[in-house]
Amino acid sequence: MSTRAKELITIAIIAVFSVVIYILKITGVMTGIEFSGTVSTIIIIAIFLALLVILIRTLRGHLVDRRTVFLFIAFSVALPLLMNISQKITVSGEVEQVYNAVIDLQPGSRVLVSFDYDPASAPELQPMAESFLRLCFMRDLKVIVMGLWPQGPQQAELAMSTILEDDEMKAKNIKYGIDYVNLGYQAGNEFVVQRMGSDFKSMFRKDYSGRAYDDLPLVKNVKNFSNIDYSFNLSAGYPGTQEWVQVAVDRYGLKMGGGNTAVQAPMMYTYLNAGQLEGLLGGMSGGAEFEYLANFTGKATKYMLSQSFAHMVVVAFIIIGNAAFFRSGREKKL
Amino acid sequence: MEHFALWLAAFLTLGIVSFLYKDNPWYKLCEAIFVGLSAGYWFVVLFWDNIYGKFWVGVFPLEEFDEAGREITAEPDYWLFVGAALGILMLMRLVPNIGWISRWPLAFIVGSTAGLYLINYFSSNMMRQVQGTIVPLFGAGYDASAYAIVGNIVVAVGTFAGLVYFFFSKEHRGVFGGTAKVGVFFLMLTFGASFGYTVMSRMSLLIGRMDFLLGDWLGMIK
Amino acid sequence: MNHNCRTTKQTFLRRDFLLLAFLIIVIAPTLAAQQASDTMPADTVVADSILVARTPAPPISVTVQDLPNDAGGSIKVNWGLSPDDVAGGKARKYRILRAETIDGQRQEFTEIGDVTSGATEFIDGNATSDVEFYYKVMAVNFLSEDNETIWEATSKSDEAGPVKSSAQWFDWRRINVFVGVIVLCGFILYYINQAKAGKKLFIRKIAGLEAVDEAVGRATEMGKKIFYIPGTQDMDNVQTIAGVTILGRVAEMAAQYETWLEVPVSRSLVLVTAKEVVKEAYTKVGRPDAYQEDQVHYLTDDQFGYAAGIDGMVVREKPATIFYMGAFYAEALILAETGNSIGAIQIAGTAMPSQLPFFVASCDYTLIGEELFAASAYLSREPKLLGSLKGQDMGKAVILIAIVVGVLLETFGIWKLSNLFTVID
Amino acid sequence: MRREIPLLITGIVGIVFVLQYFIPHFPFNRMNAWFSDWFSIVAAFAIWLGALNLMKISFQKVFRRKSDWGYAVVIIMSFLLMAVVGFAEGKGFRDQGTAFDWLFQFVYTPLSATMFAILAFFVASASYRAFRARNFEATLLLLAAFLVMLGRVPTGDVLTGFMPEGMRLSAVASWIMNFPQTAGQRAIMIGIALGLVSTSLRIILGIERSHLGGGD
Repeated sequence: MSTRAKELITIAIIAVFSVVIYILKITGVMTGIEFSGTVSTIIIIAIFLALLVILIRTLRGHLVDRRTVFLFIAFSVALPLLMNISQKITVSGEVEQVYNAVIDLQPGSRVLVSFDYDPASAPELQPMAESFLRLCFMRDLKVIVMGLWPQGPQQAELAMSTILEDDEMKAKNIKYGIDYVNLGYQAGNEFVVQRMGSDFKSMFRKDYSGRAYDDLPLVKNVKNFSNIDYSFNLSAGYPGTQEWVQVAVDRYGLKMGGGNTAVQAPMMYTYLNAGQLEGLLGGMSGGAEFEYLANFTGKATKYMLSQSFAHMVVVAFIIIGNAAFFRSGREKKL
Repeated sequence: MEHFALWLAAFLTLGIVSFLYKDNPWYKLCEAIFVGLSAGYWFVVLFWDNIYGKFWVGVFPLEEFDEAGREITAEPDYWLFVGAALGILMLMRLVPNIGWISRWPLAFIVGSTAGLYLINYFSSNMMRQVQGTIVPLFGAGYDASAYAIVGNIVVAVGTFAGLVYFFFSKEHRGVFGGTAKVGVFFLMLTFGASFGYTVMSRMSLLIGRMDFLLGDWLGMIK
Repeated sequence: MNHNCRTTKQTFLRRDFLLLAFLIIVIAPTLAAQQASDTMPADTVVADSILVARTPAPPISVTVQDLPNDAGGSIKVNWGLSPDDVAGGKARKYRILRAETIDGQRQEFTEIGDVTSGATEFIDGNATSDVEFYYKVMAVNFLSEDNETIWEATSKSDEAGPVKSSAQWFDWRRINVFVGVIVLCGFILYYINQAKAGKKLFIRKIAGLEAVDEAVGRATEMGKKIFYIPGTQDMDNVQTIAGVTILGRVAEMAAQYETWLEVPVSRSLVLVTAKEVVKEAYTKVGRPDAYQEDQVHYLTDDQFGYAAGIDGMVVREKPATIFYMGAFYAEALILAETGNSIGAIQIAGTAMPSQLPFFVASCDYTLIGEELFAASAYLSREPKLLGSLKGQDMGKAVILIAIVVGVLLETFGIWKLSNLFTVID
Repeated sequence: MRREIPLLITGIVGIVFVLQYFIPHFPFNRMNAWFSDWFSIVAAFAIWLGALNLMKISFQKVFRRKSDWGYAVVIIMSFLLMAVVGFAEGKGFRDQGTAFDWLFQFVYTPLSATMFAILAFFVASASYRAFRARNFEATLLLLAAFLVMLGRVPTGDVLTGFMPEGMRLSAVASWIMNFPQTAGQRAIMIGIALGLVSTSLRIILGIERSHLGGGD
């Protein structure tokens, strides 16, 4: 069979599979798949064996194509989403620092949360946003939300609606304008932060829903950063934590913790070490650790299984790559 | 419409993913849509956010009232005309023979960027980082665990050696060269660690996408 | 680790509970006594007599001053804690009152803000410059439920003032930064002048830049294109400016070798600048005819739209050499891996620390941070530009000495050298 | 003159923007904010140049019937679609329920999120290829990546569960991130600052001027 025919058949199979599953979904026949413990174990062993076979083949001189790597990554991320296995979580110091900072605040303290990311980074940051907001409300803190990215405030609204589905949260009777305010997006990157240093209202004359700043009891008396007790920045790039630290922390002495994508996190450690940041949640594991501290099972905890799996597969391929390297090195010597 | 939207999103998602296999018409189609659509997206967004929202509304503020009926209309900011003037000079490029005028706004932007970055990086990246490096390695009143002491020594030595590596005007030979070599080791450790950390981040994004395909689209996730 | 914070929480609870019990024991009998002995409506009585017991002592010695080193409009109010400002004490917050002077007339005192107990400072950022103000600080005890204040008991301090705010012409807290900038720029200028005067300067080899010639040469041999990506940020980023200047040097080489150089960009201002730069490079080496308008072209401002477009171009046109010079975010690895998959020689340079590892992993050569900024000088071999590199090195030497001396001084507790590097804002 | 005036502008503006950091007095205190406003306005004007360039190149492809010219048609169509819809919707173009928002949610977002997500595959293939113990430096790179990658997921601690708490992989990963990694980042950041100051100074002084193009 020609390659072309194989490709077409693959596409056809995927298409048919999707249509069938989709029909099952909309007719309500299928409400989701969850592998039992046995099936999960079998899948894990199968992937492990397949990796072993690749390792042996590599040692015999058959190098794998990068597309094989791609395929393994796809499976190792997709399949665990359908499994139900719990993992042990160890909390790192920087995550605990954020948690403690929140716990140490007096009820009624004002917390500023800046949502500086868009839907593309939501898988990592949304779980953090949800668990952080949740913890704030559990501790009766007042939350002021804003965004330096246009889609940030929208993500905040999404997070709010998710956590408000929870009965415990409903019981808190969170009132807009009193317990929580969404100031919306303001263009201008770090300059927004800088102007907020002297006057919030000059940057946010109206909130996300169009209400005037002075009509919101929570922020009416919030002039600038000196009225904020702790702040948390969910950041996926520029503008983000770096700009907040350089302007709000360095110039205005704001107390700030960071929730960063794992890519950004390494750079933030320098700020953490220099004391410019008070606590840091890095990537999905940071989110999962925070959820654990806050005693709440959210998406980060759920996604962590796929995460662990994918890491193991990457590690396995690094080993395979090195096996290939040592083999070729030995051949040259002979 | 909802079904169509889901299928469209899935079609585009899989089209981009198909690039991993090889370049193909499906990817080419998605790529063309993406380039055109995103160019159009920013074209529109920059117009409404910056030219209208920032400039026009800044110069001619909209009348606004709060709930009590007090007028809260912002003061017009005429300084914004400078930005518009620079922008129009920039567009002079489209006019033959006076296109060179666009170099003035460019010179202005380059000059202010250079000035701003010079001072910002000097104060934040340099002063702050040097300050952070100068800490007692051990001593009274400080975290005196072996963890912290070894850590502080590592930070001081690593920063020192790393900086030595960046010396341009001295040949990397002898003790100096040895130190630079240690600097390279530190840089490699840094890159490795950052890379490892990033693997996590990137996997998370893929998990998010898989969650869309298997969850939102096909409804397979419980 | 986790264990600790649970305990803290428990202590908190216990303390709150004790406090509450204390309040009930103290207040309940008083209330009962009042109700028994009086005929007036109970709540009024409670308000009157208990108010005295609830009222905190006022804050002491209030001082006011114009906030120094600012643009005016701010006044700093300081006070000594109220004697009742102790854990569980009656002073639970402070309220700041202000009276302004209009045409020499003192106005009424109005509230301008609250701060929690324990604070001794308030910065009034709303004090119009050159207007006289008077301040009072009030200690406040209160009870609230669901954000509704149930009762409040207050006492005011003596007034302080008059005070005016004004703007200053120099921020003295930044004097160390000022000196630092002067010293560093001094070094750079000194060595630029030395180089101008003809003094020979040694500059070590930078592998990534040595390879530029070879990379351009290889594209020529193979008869294939060179791609140059000047980052994905706009002209308001110095890295982009550096990327565009390096483009000038690369374009000169490409023009000399008669190799097709293509520059897809993601920002319109970069488009304009890059066109000028490439055109000028072709003219400079005497080949203005070889320059074509379409060599530099725009794709989209969108980060990933741009990456998708470049990926397509790379796999279809298979350039022999790809340069990445400028500011990059996540698209770095997408671009570099695709380039790697077609076997192109890749030279990257960026000052984005988070993207460096990917370039190191996927490119043949990577200019790390400072090397990107040195590249233009290095490639041009102009003495003036090379002199600035030497100046930078002197700055580095000062930093190295400061680190060694500072760490020793602080370790032995002699002097906190790090204070010199404090950036106060 | 065509070259001197821009150089003069760059120089004066550059020096003023350095000084503004030290001067709290008006107008220097406002300059930073002004520049950001002005820049965003200029960029918004300038995007016309980019958009016209994209259209020009695409139309050329179509008219000259270059290979794959059909896709150039798609680029033109989708650009026009987004632009027309966006302008027709007026200033509330981003509100929920608009056609612009629909295109954003169901076309733009999946494309952009997927492009971002395929990084996961690339990161895997890059580590497969690049992390090989070729020499000491490469081994360090490999080792650090390996330890951090394992230390940041629960599995790492399961593997090293027999060790005392401070020696487990998660602690090792934290230690690497906190100390050697910080040192490396610091060296890079200080280096960047020095290089940046020097480059900016060269630009302000007009020694580095190739970004201004030729003298004609």
